[in-house]
Amino acid sequence: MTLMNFPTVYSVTEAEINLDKLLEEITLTSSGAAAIFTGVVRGVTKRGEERRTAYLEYEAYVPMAEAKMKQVADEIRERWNSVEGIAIVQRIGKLYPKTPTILIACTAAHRDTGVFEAARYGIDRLKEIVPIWKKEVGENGETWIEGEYIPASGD
Amino acid sequence: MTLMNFPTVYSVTEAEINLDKLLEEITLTSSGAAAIFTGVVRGVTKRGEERRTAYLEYEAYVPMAEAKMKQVADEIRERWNSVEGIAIVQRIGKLYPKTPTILIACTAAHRDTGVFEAARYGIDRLKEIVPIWKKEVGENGETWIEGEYIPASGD
Amino acid sequence: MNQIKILFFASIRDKVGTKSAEMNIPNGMTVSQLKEKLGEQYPQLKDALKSTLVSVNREYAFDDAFIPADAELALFPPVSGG
Amino acid sequence: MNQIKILFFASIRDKVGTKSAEMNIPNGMTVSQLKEKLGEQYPQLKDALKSTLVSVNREYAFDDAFIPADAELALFPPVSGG
Repeated sequence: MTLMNFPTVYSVTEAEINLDKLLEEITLTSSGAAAIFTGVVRGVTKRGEERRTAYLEYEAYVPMAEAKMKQVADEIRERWNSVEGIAIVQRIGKLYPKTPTILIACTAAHRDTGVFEAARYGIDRLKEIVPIWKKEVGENGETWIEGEYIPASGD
Repeated sequence: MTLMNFPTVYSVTEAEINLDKLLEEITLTSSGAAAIFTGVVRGVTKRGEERRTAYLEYEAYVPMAEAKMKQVADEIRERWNSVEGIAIVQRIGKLYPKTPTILIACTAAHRDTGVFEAARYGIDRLKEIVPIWKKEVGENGETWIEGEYIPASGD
Repeated sequence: MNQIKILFFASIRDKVGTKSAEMNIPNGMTVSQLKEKLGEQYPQLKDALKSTLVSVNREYAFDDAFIPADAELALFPPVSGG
Repeated sequence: MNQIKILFFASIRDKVGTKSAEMNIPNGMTVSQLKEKLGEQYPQLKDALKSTLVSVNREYAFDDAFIPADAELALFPPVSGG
């Protein structure tokens, strides 16, 4: 967790994600808009073969994960200089359906200068490069879910 | 405030906006993604001539405002059938800088089926057709802020 | 005659000086005819009326619309919530 | 010789059966040479190694990279957070 002139807050945590508190931490007096994305554990997945999930078990390589979160925030700032505050949180541990597991939030003065695009870019990048994995526990036992992205130089 | 098969929650309220609670209300067991937008009172506005705001005073034509929120939710569902839950809240009264004033949140199974676009569409439409006004109180006294959108047939 | 209720909001209310009014209008009156009548009754509204929005029974209403019996109207400036 | 620490995560850890290992490697060893060595030491890893990601000192590292002294390495499958 780091605070700069423009706040950048990031962490891997076992604690519940508190959206209101995170939004407050990245809201400046010049901020008028916040775009927030959260991922949630699905109990039922219909894409592909329909399946039910009892819970997900997340694990992280914490110090590298936090460094990669910082990198994603830096990439956002390079691309959208309108972005003021950035919050990135990944919750780990045993997480049940309907639980928020990941959050990315970006604030800006106005809503039309890239704040939605910044949050969207952020969640896509987090899912590519942050070393976190989840094991799905459901009707067919335990399965590690593996991503598809293969990092390249600069990731 | 209304609950359907797919939850649609909307209200004009003087109470603090609780993001975590609203997200919970629109998360189904099939939901895996939520895109949320919140507007915040700016204390300093730099677009145009720079100005400072002490507070904003919001008022609403409540029954019509809630009907128009419902209409925006219906328009979202017509355009993105991937959207599961929708929450729309406008806070009114005397609101100080850094306070969230409006929220729109949409949930969906996955993040790549329009949930960001749905939230973006929603906030744009809310600002066009929901009968709510704000008076800005700052260094130059009180000024009613007026929108630019002129509704047409069907709005 | 047709009795209607008119609500005023934001800068329009400030100009009129009241939150609402009850009025008797002829049957078959249109929104633009009502605006004209209100311009006479509240001369301070005249300049604002061109950009004033009108709702009838909580739906946006346009100049040619007829005002139904017992309608709830509202007059207000372009919206600025958010 | 160069002493390194290797961390294993997720399905790779399950296959190896341990969270971490310390190893002595020759100076100037590359990531691909290390993978080969690990494939010999943990035959159960062999099939997975092609798609295994490697980090050196918490940055992604690729086949031709040299492993520096006292490095902290990690081996893991493509990430799946979110």
